[in-house]
Amino acid sequence: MIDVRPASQAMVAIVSRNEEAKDVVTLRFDWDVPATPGQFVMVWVPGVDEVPMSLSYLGARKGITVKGVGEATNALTAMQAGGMIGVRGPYGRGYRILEGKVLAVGGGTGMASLLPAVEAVPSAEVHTAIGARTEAELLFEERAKNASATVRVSTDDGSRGLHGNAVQLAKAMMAETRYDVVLGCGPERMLYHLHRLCLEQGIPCQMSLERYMRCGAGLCGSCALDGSRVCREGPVFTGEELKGMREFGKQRRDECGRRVRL
Amino acid sequence: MIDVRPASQAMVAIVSRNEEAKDVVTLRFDWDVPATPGQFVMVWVPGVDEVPMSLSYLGARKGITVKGVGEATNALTAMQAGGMIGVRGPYGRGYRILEGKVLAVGGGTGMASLLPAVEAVPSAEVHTAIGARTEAELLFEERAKNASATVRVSTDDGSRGLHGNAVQLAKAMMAETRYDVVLGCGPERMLYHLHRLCLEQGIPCQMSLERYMRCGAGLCGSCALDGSRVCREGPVFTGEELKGMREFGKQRRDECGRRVRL
Amino acid sequence: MTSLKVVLAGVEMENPTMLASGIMGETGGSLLAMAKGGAGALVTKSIGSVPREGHKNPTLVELEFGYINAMGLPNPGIEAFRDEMFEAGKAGVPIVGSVFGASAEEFASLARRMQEYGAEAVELNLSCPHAKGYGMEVGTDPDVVASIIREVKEAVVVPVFAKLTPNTHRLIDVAKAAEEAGADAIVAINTLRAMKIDVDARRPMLSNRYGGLSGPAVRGVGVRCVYELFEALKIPVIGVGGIEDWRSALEYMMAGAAAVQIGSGVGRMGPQVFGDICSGISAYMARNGFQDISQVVGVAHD
Amino acid sequence: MTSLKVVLAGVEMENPTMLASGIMGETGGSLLAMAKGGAGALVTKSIGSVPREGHKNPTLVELEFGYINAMGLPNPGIEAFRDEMFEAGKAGVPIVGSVFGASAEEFASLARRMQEYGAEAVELNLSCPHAKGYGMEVGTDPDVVASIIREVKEAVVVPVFAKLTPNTHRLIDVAKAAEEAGADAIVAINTLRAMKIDVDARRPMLSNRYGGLSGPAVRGVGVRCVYELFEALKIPVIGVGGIEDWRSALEYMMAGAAAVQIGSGVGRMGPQVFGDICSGISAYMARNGFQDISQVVGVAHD
Ligand SMILES: Cc1cc2nc3c(=O)[nH]c(=O)nc-3n(C[C@H](O)[C@H](O)[C@H](O)COP(=O)(O)OP(=O)(O)OC[C@H]3O[C@@H](n4cnc5c(N)ncnc54)[C@H](O)[C@@H]3O)c2cc1C
Ligand SMILES: Cc1cc2nc3c(=O)[nH]c(=O)nc-3n(C[C@H](O)[C@H](O)[C@H](O)COP(=O)(O)OP(=O)(O)OC[C@H]3O[C@@H](n4cnc5c(N)ncnc54)[C@H](O)[C@@H]3O)c2cc1C
Ligand SMILES: Cc1cc2nc3c(=O)[nH]c(=O)nc-3n(C[C@H](O)[C@H](O)[C@H](O)COP(=O)(O)O)c2cc1C
Ligand SMILES: Cc1cc2nc3c(=O)[nH]c(=O)nc-3n(C[C@H](O)[C@H](O)[C@H](O)COP(=O)(O)O)c2cc1C
Ligand code: FES
Ligand code: FES
Repeated sequence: MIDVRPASQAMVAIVSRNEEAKDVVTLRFDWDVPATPGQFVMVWVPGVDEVPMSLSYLGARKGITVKGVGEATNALTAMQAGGMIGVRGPYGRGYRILEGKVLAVGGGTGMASLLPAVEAVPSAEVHTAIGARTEAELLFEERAKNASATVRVSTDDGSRGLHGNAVQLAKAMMAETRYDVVLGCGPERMLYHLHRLCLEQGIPCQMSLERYMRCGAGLCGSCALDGSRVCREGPVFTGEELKGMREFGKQRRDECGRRVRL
Repeated sequence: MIDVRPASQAMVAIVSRNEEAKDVVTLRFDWDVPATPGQFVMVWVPGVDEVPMSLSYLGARKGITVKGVGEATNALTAMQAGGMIGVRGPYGRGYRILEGKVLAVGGGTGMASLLPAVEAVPSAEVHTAIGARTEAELLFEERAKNASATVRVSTDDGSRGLHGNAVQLAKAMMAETRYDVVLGCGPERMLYHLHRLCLEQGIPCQMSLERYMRCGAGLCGSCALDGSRVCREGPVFTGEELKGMREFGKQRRDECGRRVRL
Repeated sequence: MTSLKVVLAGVEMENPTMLASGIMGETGGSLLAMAKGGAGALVTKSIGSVPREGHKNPTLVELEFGYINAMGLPNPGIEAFRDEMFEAGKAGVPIVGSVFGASAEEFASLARRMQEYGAEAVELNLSCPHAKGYGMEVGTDPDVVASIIREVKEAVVVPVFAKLTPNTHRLIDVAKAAEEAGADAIVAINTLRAMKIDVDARRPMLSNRYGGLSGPAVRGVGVRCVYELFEALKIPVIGVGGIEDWRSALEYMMAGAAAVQIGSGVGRMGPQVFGDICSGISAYMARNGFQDISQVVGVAHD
Repeated sequence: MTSLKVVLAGVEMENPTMLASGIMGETGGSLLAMAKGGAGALVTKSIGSVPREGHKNPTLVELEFGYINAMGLPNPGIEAFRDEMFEAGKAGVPIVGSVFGASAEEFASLARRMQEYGAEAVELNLSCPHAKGYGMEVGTDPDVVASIIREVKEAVVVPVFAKLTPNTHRLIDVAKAAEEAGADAIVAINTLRAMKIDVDARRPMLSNRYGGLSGPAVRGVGVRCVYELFEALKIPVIGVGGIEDWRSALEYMMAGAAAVQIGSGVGRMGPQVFGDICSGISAYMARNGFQDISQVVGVAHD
């Protein structure tokens, strides 16, 4: 039996472009293939590069939410409606089935991966914590409010909400409510601390990670995290899985496969 | 859209062997792929040859009924339970959906292809005419009786039933009963005359034909009958289709593709 | 309105889809049926000097993504083929006579007969991977190929297409030699040499053991060959290998194919595959503002 | 009881399934994971003298029946690879160090390092179809291949495997030259040179344009190569190309492969593909009265 069905691949036209925050743009496109919260696609900008992007919208009209940080992402954020991109996927294992009270913790564009999961849970059951550097960089606050019982915010500079980071915010919320599961997506240092917090408090968690991806399809090994393929066994890992990983929070690989400290 | 799904291919073990008549043997084997009455398979005797054979039994335990006439068919009729053969298919277009009163006319091993069609029709609705050279060569009389309201027999030498051929028998039966459709399988000269009889009487008919087959899969063209592939558009053709064919009843092709008079 | 008309080395075709050699090309009747399916031109089965039975069955293995065949070039011989050509001629679409031989002289005399029979072009099968002494051994040597082409060019006035094998690292050398010797177009690719073993029978399934892989499995190899040939040659390239829908046809044309041939696709999709491809291409052209099919040829090169 | 144990040119393996080079073979952790999946031996990613980023993305096209890739031999370089080998060594299964180079000397010095790192054999990648200056150009010339093998054989005591390209009609000549030069086994096949064009983007999808076709699409070609090699050589042949279940593994072994490698199958079926293949082979052997896996090697030859 084939493990996963071969991915779909298509050129799609951007049907809408929305500026979510400074340098962050959501692009929507019609691509009717099944996908689950937490899965990602490889996005091809012909002539430029192909990069992994979480799906920030599922359903027939899908979406990605891109932060411009380099050549490919800047090309994407500059894209207008009518422009064409290539997508292949969806790839990876997303968030596992969720039951009970959920705390979703997102930092930066990590919110892109997290929101479809938040929206898949009855809103009365989910609380959302959004971290950003400043108020101007806050992502998807409105969308989170529509899908969660509570949304709280932290900023590094204190310009909105809690003055601090998303893990401190999560800790505060966990002191008030007993959650059955914590979901996290954002910078790996944040996830590393969030993971430790959850272990300490004995709360199951799931974290979505990033590694350098070439094939996206579980073949090349460039996304290796210990013995796992982030593109296939991940990008979402459970707290249990992460417990055994020596590289988590500490080390990634560069394009040549060399170890790089995080 | 792919026109037909790729055929199945397997080595299967003979689970039973039954001598039906002189030099005619039915081999059964378990091969659970869908097939319709009138379809055929390519049967491989490793080291010997691969030849087309109608399916004489459908369902999960399929069967072929082989008359030994040469190297491959003699190897098949000599085969015992436990022996292995290769099968690929099923191929071709079988009998079209049948409604109303049916007359099934079989000559020789033509009965092999015909019986699954007879069995697919309510027995009250179907009459069967079986032609053979002599009584000893009569095929499937019992099985036909179980599935038809009436079974009648002709032999060339008069040793059983009508003294004459299957077409004469069919003509006699058509004089007694008004049929909605006539099915035929057997030597092409017989089918040619049966076809003419049906045209004269204005009764729709369907005939199963044979041509030299290599690929069986609609590719090579060795089974060409006018512009049709007997292995794909046939082996069962409607009377209407046959009306336009100049080669029907007159000419076939040899292994080199040369025209040969029938 | 979009136009699918193609003039291929002087041969005028209503559309760029051609029947590939060896598929439904042995009889006049079957060639007519392919014309009815919408083919813009028809290549005959490869014909030799004398009748030939080909290999014993099994001659075909079906895969989910293609076929492996070892027909062994069965054909009625050039003499008997006259009648088939006569009948096929009624289709009103150009017929390309495919021939195979063991020497330059044999190729030339067969080509001359095909021209007599009304072929609007001849295709030289320099590439069959499973008939001993014919084909691949020939098709990997640039000098041998050049001498065959020269001999054929002297024998006929109709355009000469050279059909090459992909089973070599010297494809470009061979194609260039063919071009220099006067070939009017290159046809690529023939099948890839392959084998299928049945693990229950514990032996190769084809009676000839070796066969040729065709269908979607080889598409990537064919597109690559056409792309390379387009960059290396001035004469037109005809693409073949795994084409079965408008997308795969356009893939070849964008790689540089001036026309495409369809073989396995006839088995997998049926004879209407030609017409279906043409409607798909027309729709694509209309959507994307192309007026003439020649505009798409080679656009994947920068 | 059936035994799957294999001694391959002196390398002792618990079973005949090996991880193919370039798949999950760049880090110690991923090599360990493949051992956990049941592989009898592990071939590393092909490693060069210096760190290399490989080609820019896109580097992979997924097809229904395989992949076309142009990774461009990304690797951390032989120096940094020491740590990965050290970690992979904990698996307790033999590690085969794959290397690529631009000269016989480079191959030899890389092989020596791999031996130092504990590789139980080295595999020379003489066949990558999409990295300029490395691989295929080399792998089609018997003399060049022979000189590389000789140089490497002088540098190391562990067995030397030569991995060859199928993109040539000279495979057998090249393999014989390798055998004569002292190669201990031949690995066949590497990928087939191929291309995928996206008709909407109107350009090749891979950044390198050309790539290598792998997976079920190439199985028939690989089986054919192994079958031919088995007849031509005395040294063992290792089969690779489109293996992803016990049937396809046995197909290669019956064609003559003493062991098999699995690449694309890891992507399509997951890392447990090795164990699954082994259970399937054991069951087949039990059903068919084979005691020892060596009994099936080459049985498809008569
Ligand atoms: C599973 C996954 C989901 C992601 N989801 C999102 C998302 O929803 N929104 C978003 O804005 N970003 C997301 N990213 C990150 C995004 O892929 C990188 O920002 C992007 O690749 C940068 O490319 P660039 O050419 O713009 O920048 P570059 O200048 O090329 O690179 C900047 C940095 O991005 C990373 N990067 C570059 N190429 C890759 C690659 N092929 N794979 C992984 N990382 C790479 C490297 O750390 C690099 O240092 C995700 C990454 C992964 C692995
Ligand atoms: C669609 C179809 C269904 C058939 N069903 C049956 C059946 O149910 N029972 C049965 O006994 N026979 C059936 N036949 C006929 C059977 O295929 C031939 O009798 C058999 O191929 C003879 O092979 P041989 O090696 O025994 O004889 P040979 O000595 O090789 O040939 C004897 C004659 O059989 C015919 N023949 C040989 N090879 C082929 C071939 N590949 N394709 C078609 N005809 C061939 C030729 O006319 C030849 O002259 C069917 C044929 C077709 C086309
Ligand atoms: C059954 C079969 C018979 C073939 N016979 C011939 C032939 O006689 N001459 C020839 O040049 N090519 C022959 N070919 C090769 C095809 O013309 C074509 O080059 C190849 O199959 C790849 O195209 P496809 O994938 O569309 O089939 C044959 C192919 C098949 C499948
Ligand atoms: C993503 C990928 C990367 C590869 N990298 C290498 C490599 O570095 N060295 C090598 O010798 N072969 C490499 N190969 C070729 C494989 O080892 C193997 O020969 C080929 O893919 C056929 O086997 P498969 O069908 O099992 O994948 C690579 C193949 C793929 C798909
Ligand atoms: S990117 Fe994950 S294995 Fe290639
Ligand atoms: S037998 Fe080949 S087309 Fe019918």
